[in-house]
Amino acid sequence: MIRTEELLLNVGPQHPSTHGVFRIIVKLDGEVITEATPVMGYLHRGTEKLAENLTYTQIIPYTDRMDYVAAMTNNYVICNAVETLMGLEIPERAQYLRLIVMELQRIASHMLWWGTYLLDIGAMSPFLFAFRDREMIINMFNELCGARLTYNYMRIGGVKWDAPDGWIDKVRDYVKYMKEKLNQYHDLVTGNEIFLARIKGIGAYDGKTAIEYGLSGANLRGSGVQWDLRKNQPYCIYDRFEFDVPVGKNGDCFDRYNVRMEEIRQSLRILEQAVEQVPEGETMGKVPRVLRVPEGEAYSRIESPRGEIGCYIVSRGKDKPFRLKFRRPSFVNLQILPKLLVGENMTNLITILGGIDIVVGEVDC
Amino acid sequence: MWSAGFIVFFVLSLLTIAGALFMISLNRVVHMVLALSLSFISIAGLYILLDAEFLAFVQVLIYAGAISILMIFGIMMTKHSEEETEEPKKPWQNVLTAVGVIGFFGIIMYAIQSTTIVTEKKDFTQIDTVKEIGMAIFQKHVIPFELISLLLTVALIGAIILAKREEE
Amino acid sequence: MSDENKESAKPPMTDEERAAKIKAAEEARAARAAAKQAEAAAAGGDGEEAPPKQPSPNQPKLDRIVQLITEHVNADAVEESFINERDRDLPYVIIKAEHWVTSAQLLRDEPSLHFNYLRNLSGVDQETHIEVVYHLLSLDHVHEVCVKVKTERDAASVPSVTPVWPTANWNEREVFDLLGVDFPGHPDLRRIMMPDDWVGYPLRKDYEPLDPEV
Amino acid sequence: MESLLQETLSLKTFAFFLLIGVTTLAIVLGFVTYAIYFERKVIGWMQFRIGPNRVGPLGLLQSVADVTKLLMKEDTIPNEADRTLFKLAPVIVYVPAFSVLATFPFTETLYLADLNIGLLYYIAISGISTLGIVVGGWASNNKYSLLGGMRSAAQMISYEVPLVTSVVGVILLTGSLNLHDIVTNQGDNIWEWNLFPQIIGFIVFTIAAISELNRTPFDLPEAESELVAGYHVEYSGFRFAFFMLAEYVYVFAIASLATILFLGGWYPPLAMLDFIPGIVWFLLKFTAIVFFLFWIRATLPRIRVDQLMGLGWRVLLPLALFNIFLTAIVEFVLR
Repeated sequence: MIRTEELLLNVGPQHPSTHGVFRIIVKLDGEVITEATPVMGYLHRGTEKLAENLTYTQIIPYTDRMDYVAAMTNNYVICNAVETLMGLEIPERAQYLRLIVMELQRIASHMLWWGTYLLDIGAMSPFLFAFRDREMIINMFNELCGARLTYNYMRIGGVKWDAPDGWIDKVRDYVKYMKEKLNQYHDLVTGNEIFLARIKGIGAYDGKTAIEYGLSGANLRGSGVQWDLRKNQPYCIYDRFEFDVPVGKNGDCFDRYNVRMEEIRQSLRILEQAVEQVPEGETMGKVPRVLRVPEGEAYSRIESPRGEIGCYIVSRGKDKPFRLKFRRPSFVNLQILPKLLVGENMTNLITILGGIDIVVGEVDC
Repeated sequence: MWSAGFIVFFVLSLLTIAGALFMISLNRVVHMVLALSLSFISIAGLYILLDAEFLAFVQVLIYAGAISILMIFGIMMTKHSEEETEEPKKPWQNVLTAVGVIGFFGIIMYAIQSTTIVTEKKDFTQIDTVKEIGMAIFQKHVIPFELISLLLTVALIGAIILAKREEE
Repeated sequence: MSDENKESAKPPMTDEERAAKIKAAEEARAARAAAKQAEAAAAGGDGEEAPPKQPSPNQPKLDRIVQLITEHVNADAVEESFINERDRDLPYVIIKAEHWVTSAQLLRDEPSLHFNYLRNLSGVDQETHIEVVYHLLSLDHVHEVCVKVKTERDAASVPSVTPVWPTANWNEREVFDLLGVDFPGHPDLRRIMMPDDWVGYPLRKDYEPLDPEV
Repeated sequence: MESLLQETLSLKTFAFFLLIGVTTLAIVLGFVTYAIYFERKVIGWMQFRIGPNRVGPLGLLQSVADVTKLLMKEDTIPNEADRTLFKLAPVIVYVPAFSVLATFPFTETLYLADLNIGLLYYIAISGISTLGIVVGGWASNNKYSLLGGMRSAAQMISYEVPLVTSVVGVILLTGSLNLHDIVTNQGDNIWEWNLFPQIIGFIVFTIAAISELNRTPFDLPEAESELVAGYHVEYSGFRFAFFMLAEYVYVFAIASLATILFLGGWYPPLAMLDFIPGIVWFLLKFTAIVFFLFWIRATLPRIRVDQLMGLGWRVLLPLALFNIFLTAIVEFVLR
């Protein structure tokens, strides 16, 4: 009997579509995957260990480098954890600024995902369109805090810089601009036959599996589970705004795609409301010079663009955390990958991996 | 004497024979297939010299193109050891091979000798070979042609069924 | 390769290191003792004083969880339970390692609890012992609980909950990798972040870095 | 030209053949240089970028600089590669690419060889390039390039069939395989071209041709996001340049072929525009097709390999067969 040869293919760590130094060892029969083993740790920097020797304020820049395409939300999660533990009051203006930058960050992150996802699928132009729109957000952040990618903008007790004059208006203009662009992108991509054929029904799982695997963000909502921390366990000031939580039905890549695209629209909606309400005032709360966090522990969790990012702090009353653990959504979401890949085509590997939306800096932490 | 045609014929025959020889003597299967396709292409060249262009390019299309690629495809998809180990030679094998080769040579020689070759030169350039072939296949030999197509269809279906069973 | 390097790099530095190590160990011991006292005080204070002062809104929930576990699993499965007021009144339950898997199944399957979502799993080296901390969430009831399982530092071992919540898989591997906690029952317990031939568990408090300069 | 081929080979005729060959090569190289330049420019504009603009005025020398760089690069051959085949593969790919140009009639009088089975010649010779791609992919001893090579083989075998069957309609209308005859059988007006009577054939031909060219959305053999770069992962320097060159020569060839088969070759779209020389019309149509290829590349995502096979066998082939059937009936009734 003639048998076809099994091929052991090493996808990554240097591969254009693993979005960083991430590696999957796949066993191929022809072009069909029979087994997939993810290997990670190439970007492991030991942030959690480093944090034990850093003061709380010093940790914030390290969080920027975890999920480097959504650094603002990372900033927030560590600040929020410390603030919870200390019971700090945050000034209103700071709350609004935090919310605005987090929502802008969500749009930027989803735009980046959209562009690279289409690049993975083989369409070149959307990538550049997405980067143009993301660039505008980055420029706004640059004006706000002088950095384009690793912002280090939030501080425990507030935000470091107040918005410069006219910045809020820029956000308002951007919301208007982006709303129109979003429709254009739907026209360009969402209805494309090849695109639909590539992602419909690919990498599908049901809501129960998603919960079992602890998925979060669009990966969870795409399979029909209505769960968004901004709605279900509100933090910051999200309970003051009106927005919907988009959910999918089949849990395939197309639903995840739709959820993310719709989330951009909802973020725009939140921003639209927020820019009208921003109060004047302080941007920093009353915080002691040397931050000594009282003994105890706290787990803070927020909805990052990729899902639930959490920060678990164990404090022993020093100015440095005794133990700091980050719950990284990319890391947890990625776990379902080997299960989804078996029996899939080699090409679908890229589609599914891209659909999960990982950032390797966050997977490895 | 030294017309372009003569030189080309000389080169092509050399290539045809060389391809065939390499096909036998090379070690790796992929090399063999390439040598074989060299032979195929050279034969196509010889057809052109004989003014049978249609035949020549069908030869290239089917043998050099499709068949060779199918062979390579099959080789790559299936498992085979990288270095083909030489089997222990059996003493009588050489004798048998020699008998076979000599026998084959004799038959071919006899066939060539006994064929009356038309020596008068026909000018094929004036004849539309494509048309001639078309006429021959679809009018003169239409029934054998249809039978062959039926046979091929059966073979095709058989192959698919075999592949399907393999999968299960 | 890195193994050999480590071996060869260690000996020359022993003298200085030993002194530093002893000093560090002494300090750590002192700190540990202090911490223990503080912990005891805190636990005692919370357990006894807090409820009469101002019963937390989550207290009934905690009581119910503890009651269910003691009834269905084992009378002494729950080591300790309290409300963490600093963290939005999160109920904390400390469960003994040998009863942990059955308790986990109960927590997940009991309809009134239905903690179907393991949102976070982390390990903490408390210097006297190691804790594995599970933050559980019920997506239907929107309530949370934090479960801790303690284990001693040498031969740390906590039964795996991967069969209960598949999401624990990589998280447990991470804890194994960085803190050296064994998870019996885990389908594929390998290092996940560090190289396979790495020696030591980086997140332990007494871990000595390969090169202290870095 | 015709008479020259019949003559005995003297030094003079040999030199003449050589000159023609070199001239054609130079023209083709010029085309490739500026096709790459325009591809980058056009796609750049479509993506709100500027495109190459540094080397030379308006970046016109960008491709020249790129080629110079490729030629000066170190020639790397992987240690475990099959060295002979690794070196041979670019040649196997390039030589057929260049030879297919021989039979194209660019105008009434401008052509290299008037072969009476010109169309078959193109199809047959172009198939050999695939052999080079597969061999190159195999010889690199790299799993990605092997996958790319195998995909390429499967794709070529599957799409050669609809490509050939799609032009049978044209052959039926003309009654000849000669490319010159195919053009002269069309007329001076746009409705006399094969485009409208053979619209199904044209659509199938275009899709199959893009696939044969391995261009987006059928660029699976070199899909950069999954197979990194497919069959030429391990190639660098001038060997890589050969693959690149062959790719663009085929663009040239397919665009010419489509112009000849369906768009009336050198004929103007309206008879009254006759005063403009044929070569201009040919170039215009040719450019339009090349532009179309660039446009497609900037717009569409890549198709998946099983969908590619499905499209080829289940959609294009039946359509092409239907086209033959339809053409035959119409021809029969009209006669």
